[in-house]
Amino acid sequence: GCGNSDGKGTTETKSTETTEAGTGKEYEPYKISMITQLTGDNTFGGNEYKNGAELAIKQLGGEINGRKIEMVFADGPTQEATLAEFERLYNNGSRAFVSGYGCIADRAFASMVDEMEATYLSLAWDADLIQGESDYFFRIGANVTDFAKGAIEQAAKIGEDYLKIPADELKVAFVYNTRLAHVMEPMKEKMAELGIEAVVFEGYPTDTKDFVPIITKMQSAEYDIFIPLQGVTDGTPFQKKMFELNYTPPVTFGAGVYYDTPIFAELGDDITNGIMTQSYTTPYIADDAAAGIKEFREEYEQIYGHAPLTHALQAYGGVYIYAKALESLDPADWDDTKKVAAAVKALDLDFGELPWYWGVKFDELNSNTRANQFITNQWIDGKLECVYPENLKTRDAIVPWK
Amino acid sequence: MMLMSVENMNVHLGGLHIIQGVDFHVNEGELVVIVGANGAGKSTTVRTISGLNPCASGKVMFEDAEVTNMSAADIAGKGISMVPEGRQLFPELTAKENLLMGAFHYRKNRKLVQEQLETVYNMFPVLKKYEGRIASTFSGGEQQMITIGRGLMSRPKIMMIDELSLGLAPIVIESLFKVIKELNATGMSILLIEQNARQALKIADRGYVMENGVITMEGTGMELLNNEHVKSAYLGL
Amino acid sequence: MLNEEMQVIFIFIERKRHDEFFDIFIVQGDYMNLSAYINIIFNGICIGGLYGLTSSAWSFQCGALKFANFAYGASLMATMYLTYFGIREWNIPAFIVMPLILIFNFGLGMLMRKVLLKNENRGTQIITTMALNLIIINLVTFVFTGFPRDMALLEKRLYITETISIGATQFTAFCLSAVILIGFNTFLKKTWTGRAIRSVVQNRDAATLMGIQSEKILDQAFALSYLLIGISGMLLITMFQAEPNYGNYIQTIAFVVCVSAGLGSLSGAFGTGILVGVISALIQTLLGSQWNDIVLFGLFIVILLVRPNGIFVSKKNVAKTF
Amino acid sequence: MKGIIQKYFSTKRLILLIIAMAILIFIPALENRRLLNIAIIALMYVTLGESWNLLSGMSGLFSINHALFFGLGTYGVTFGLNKLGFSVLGSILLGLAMNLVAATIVGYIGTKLSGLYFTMAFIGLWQTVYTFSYQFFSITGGSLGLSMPRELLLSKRTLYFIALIMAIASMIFYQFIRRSRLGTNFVALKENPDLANALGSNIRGYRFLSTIISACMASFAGSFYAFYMMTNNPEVFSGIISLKIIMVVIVGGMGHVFGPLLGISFVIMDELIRGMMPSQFAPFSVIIYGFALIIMAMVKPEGLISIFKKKPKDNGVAAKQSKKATA
Amino acid sequence: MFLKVENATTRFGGLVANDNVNIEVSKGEIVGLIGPNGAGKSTMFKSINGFNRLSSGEIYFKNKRITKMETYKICKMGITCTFQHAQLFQGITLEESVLLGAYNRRKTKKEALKFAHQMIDFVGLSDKKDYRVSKLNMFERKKAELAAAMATEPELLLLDELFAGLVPTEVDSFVELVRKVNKQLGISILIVEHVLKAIMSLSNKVYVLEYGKIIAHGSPAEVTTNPTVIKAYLGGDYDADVS
Ligand SMILES: Nc1ncnc2c1ncn2[C@@H]1O[C@H](COP(=O)(O)OP(=O)(O)OP(=O)(O)O)[C@@H](O)[C@H]1O
Ligand SMILES: Nc1ncnc2c1ncn2[C@@H]1O[C@H](COP(=O)(O)OP(=O)(O)OP(=O)(O)O)[C@@H](O)[C@H]1O
Ligand SMILES: CC(C)C[C@H](N)C(=O)O
Ligand SMILES: [Mg+2]
Ligand SMILES: [Mg+2]
Repeated sequence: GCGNSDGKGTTETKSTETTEAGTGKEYEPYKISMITQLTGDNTFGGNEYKNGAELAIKQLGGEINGRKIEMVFADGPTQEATLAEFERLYNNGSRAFVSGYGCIADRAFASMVDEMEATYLSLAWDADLIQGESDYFFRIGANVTDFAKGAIEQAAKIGEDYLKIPADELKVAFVYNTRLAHVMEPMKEKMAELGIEAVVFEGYPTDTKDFVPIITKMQSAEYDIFIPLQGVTDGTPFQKKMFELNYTPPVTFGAGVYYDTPIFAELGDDITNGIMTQSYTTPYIADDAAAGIKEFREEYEQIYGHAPLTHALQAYGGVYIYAKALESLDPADWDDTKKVAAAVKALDLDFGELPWYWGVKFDELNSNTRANQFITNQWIDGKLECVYPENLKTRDAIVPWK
Repeated sequence: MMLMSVENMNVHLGGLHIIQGVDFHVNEGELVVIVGANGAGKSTTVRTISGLNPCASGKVMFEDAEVTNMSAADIAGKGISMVPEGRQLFPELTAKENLLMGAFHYRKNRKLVQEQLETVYNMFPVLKKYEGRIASTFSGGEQQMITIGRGLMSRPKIMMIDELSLGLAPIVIESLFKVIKELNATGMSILLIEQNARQALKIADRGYVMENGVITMEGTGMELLNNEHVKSAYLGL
Repeated sequence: MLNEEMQVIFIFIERKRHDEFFDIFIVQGDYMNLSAYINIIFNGICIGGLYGLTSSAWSFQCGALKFANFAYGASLMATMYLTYFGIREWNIPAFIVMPLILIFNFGLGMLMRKVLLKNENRGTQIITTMALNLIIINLVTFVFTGFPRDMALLEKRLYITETISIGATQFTAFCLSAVILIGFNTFLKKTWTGRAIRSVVQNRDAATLMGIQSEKILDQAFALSYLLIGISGMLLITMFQAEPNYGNYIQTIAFVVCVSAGLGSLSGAFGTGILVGVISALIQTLLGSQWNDIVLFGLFIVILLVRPNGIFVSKKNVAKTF
Repeated sequence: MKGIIQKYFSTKRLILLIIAMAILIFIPALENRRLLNIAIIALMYVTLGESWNLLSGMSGLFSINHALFFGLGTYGVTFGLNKLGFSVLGSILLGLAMNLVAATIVGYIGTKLSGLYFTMAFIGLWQTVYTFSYQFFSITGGSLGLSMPRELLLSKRTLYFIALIMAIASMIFYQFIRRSRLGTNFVALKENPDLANALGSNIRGYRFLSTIISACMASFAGSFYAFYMMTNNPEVFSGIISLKIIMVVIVGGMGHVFGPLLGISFVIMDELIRGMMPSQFAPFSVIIYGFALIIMAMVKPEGLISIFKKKPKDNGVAAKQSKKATA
Repeated sequence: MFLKVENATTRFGGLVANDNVNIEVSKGEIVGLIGPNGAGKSTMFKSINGFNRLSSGEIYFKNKRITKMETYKICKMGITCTFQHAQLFQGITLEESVLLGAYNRRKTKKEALKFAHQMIDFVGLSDKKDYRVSKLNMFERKKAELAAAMATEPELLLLDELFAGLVPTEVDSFVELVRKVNKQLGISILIVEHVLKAIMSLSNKVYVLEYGKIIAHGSPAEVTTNPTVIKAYLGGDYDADVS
């Protein structure tokens, strides 16, 4: 009872109209909560998540099976704040949560939600995220190890298919932002496994602003594929600097995170053309490959003024999974978290059934087994075209460019 | 002719009524001395006149105009110069820069600045010798010299010096008193606050005795020197 | 019980030693030729000049005005966003935007000084500027969204020989920072106004007794430092991407540069900036970029311990005050 | 016992303390997880605040990256439990040991430098450790950090009582230090190190000691945080935490035991405002917080503690005395 | 030998602040050190106290070499100084300031506090022991400083211009106090002063420094009649002040 005291005029977007007639009983709107970084270091990623989730609710028409659903957002600039907001929303009656950007407190929630009986759909991709069986905690997105190994496999494949170099003779230049060391580590393992040699292997701190030494090193070395693993704030200056120094690597194969973002596209065709990148789930795949992907892309751009990042799609996907689970339940049962969790657990959706292309099928530890299909894109004339896998493809890859 | 006068001045600091209705004046071309024990309020008085402390009530007149509670910079601009007590110099400026700051209000007149600098250097040759060194490295007495030199640089109509002889060698004090007398002879009015009451009163035209924030006695230098109370309380005879 | 745990540590270290602990130490870049090195050094010098530029205003504020402004980075970042939005999004011609931003900055500095920074108390200053830092960052986030912005101006490179080149914008920044820092140094040391500023900062009472309008001169000096922030910010956006937290990094760099130069030594800051640029370029080439921060900041600590008064400050001028 | 209390706390302060404690102990009774959660965080900041207060408020060594010690305490626990398989106690001690190493370096710097230079050297060390925590994935888990074993999840109530005990202990410890030989030396260090040195106080030693004690206090808070958060990443070193630590003390009143206790009102306020803001105006919660801080700094520059301080009692006496002395 | 300064030389860049200075102080003595401004008196004090490093020369105290020792260790050995510019700890009470000194020799708070109170009594400030130093006037501050220095239980006390800024009557009472310190507590004193009245009535022996060099030493009467000293330091008009 006491939890309502500060629920007024807050995060919840209160709807004053009564539920439409004809749907039978009147229910409280069902709340799905997301705590994401709306202030602080990663505001832009946080907003992307927020936009994606908002759009999902909008497209669902704000109701499922006749009961209203609404998104509740809260600001979680830090771990501590995220946890505090989680407790607040929980106190206000929220029992369904989706990760926010950066998934900063998901590991904490992984150990907490069972006791609290709140469903949590996590987009975190940490290898050791899940530490045991759980009824309420689900990893719906990809696993970083799969992603990283997949990327190296892709690189090797490009080497073999287009450059005609077998994997164990392939030489790469590997440059990464040390903040992404968790992606780099499995990649490094995979490279060792395939016998790929890293001629240049450079990690740099996120704050680095001067890339000339690294680029000069790359210029001086001989390699076949350049694999950058960068974030937005360092990728842009890096690419600009390469362009200024008049240097183009033979083949660039980025691994997610930055090279598939619209921000990168702003650099212009001269820079982006021909660059390939592996992404987890991305809005830029063939329109018919996943239901609703086209609508998502178009509506997003229309509402928010810029092309969606893959982050928006992830949050969007998370909400859709709730939607699917709720659809299979009677609205009266929604307030029973056990039932909602069971419904999530029981989901069995194939690839392509959801807008984000990935399917849903949880293993015994609640990890999504159908989130391991990655996509390779290539920038062609200012557009991100999907070149792999076959079924999602929008174009053939052009390697080497020109 | 009265150059500066203080009428019924009251000052409160930190909740204390420190100056309790002080009246005194300095005539044009006069050398006036204020003596008094520690904590009597002498420094507070001159700080208030020069605008560093707020004056709660009363009046400070200078050249027939009221300067009570004007900003310190404006008061300085009118030709009232104050040499504060206890080495209030600019610790990280060089000795020369410290002296030059005294000439700030007539900085445009380079020649005059240079001349005045030479005068001060003649008075304190040590300063010329070490002019490029930063002030905080100077010895205690040398710092006092810088402070006084800076005051002299400003060519004021009236100069108020707080604790002129603090930390100076006897020989320097002696020559300094001479200089003061000479300056006075050129027409500059001087208000001197001095612990070394004997020497100060000797050269003074008039003197005041201050006790607990009020003026308790007034007279010519000689009168005060020969006063029994002054003798026993301040001269230590 | 602890004994066992100690053993575990040793085993852990032992294991690490074999796989990855030590392979980081391989000297890198052994395949590079001379002109590559020259290029890197030139670049280091230019970047160093840039460090000088970014720290110029801070150097002035902290060194001369004795005021640790923790909203410094945020102010710089705000200028960058304003420039971007003025030119890119609102399509105002650059020659109008730039003076406007300078005026805005000047006014902001004046306002800050008049409203916020009256109090001399150190703790109060820290709180107010840190709070202002939060406010600016979040205002920018709210008004401009947190989306990183980039003018994407590609800089021209000036080719000295076929293989050796310098970035034109970088070079401009380099020259500008030289002019600003050395100019400011001369201004402070040689002119009456400069001396007045320094004297007010060192002893407010004594300065007013000299007839200096201390409040006014501090207002102006502070506003002037904000003008510098304006100039630096506008130049930075042509090279770097702006995001709300960009300022934090700049602030750290400014700390490092100014402190190892010796607080108050503005031309020293220029020299130190260059030194930082070159050293960091060399660390990146010889040890690898991941060692950059660790070695650079480690070195910074060592410099502080060995020459606490700054690299370019002679011992003679430093007094122990009693 | 009563004697000890009376020795260290005057009656009025004691009453204030008891009231504050009563409120804090009352919170769990509300059965409100959210308030409990806020209380835990606030109490943790009391401990951290006292730690910073000891270093900066008492000894005058100004650090603006106190999260360094806090973070090391956290990493000690997660690293010990997660990678080395230590026991809980062992890993807390590991955190302490890591902090001792860091404090030794910082303390050594402190013996040589003071003022702004100390602050800067601290920044240098902090930046090094911060970068390290991101970079050396195999040890620190990179930006993802390390998880705590799930079995160690404690209930909010337990956490709350631990935090409460820690906060009270740190306050008593602070006051104990302040009243002891150490405290006198620490304060002298801040007020006038040269004079202290001349009076036989080993200023280098005391600077060192102050850093170490402060680091240990922060280390415990850090270790606690690991159990509270159940996970740990380089964010524990972030500037936001350092900022909050400083704010808590300065807002409350620097160099005073009750400073941090009063200062957490701003932490609590921060949590409450954030909760109240509609999400599209999220940045405004921070902006309001910022303005509150500025207003507070301008109105009460000495900190909230100045509300409780009576006018210095020696003031009126001084006037009379000085009159008597000269009359 | 109690205190012995042998050929002490201190240079600041090109400036020689102390040039081969030799000073000796025996136990129980009060020795004066005078000289023009900038002669190097304070520098000498700082060297004895370990604040400055001597460029060359040696300093012995109770036959132990203390030349490169740290200040606090020198204090532990029994030398304490007061500074030229009276400055105690601003933020703490008089009692605690003196207490800090008392901790030099006394380990427990109880003992130290007791001794501190004794010292505060000794200088006659017991009714002001709870005051902050900033509330005291100049005379009281000087007394407080003396109390703090004495609380360290020194065998040798260095007083740098402790009498500056006092009215002659105050000087007299302070002289008595210092004499009491010397006689009752048996503390030897080395004193730098421009207030000649004080130094003449107190000291057994006076050294005169000029430009860093000792130009004369002897009993006060000898020194004040020495023409070199008169020329360099006292000036012609001097005699009036000693009475
Ligand atoms: N800012 C202040 N707040 C509170 N009390 C003050 C302040 N300034 C001075 N006082 C008190 O006012 C009294 C007078 O001080 P003042 O410095 O004017 O005396 P003085 O006659 O100049 O003495 P001295 O010979 O020591 O220079 C002293 O008791 C002093 O403690
Ligand atoms: N840190 C320093 N750097 C350079 N010169 C210095 C330094 N400290 C002192 N000096 C110079 O050394 C000389 C001796 O100074 P010292 O302070 O010992 O003089 P003093 O005899 O105490 O004089 P006073 O009676 O005026 O206090 C002076 O000329 C002074 O300027
Ligand atoms: C959480 C981060 C490590 C990765 C995140 N998905 C990003 O795009 O930056
Ligand atoms: Mg006075
Ligand atoms: Mg001296």
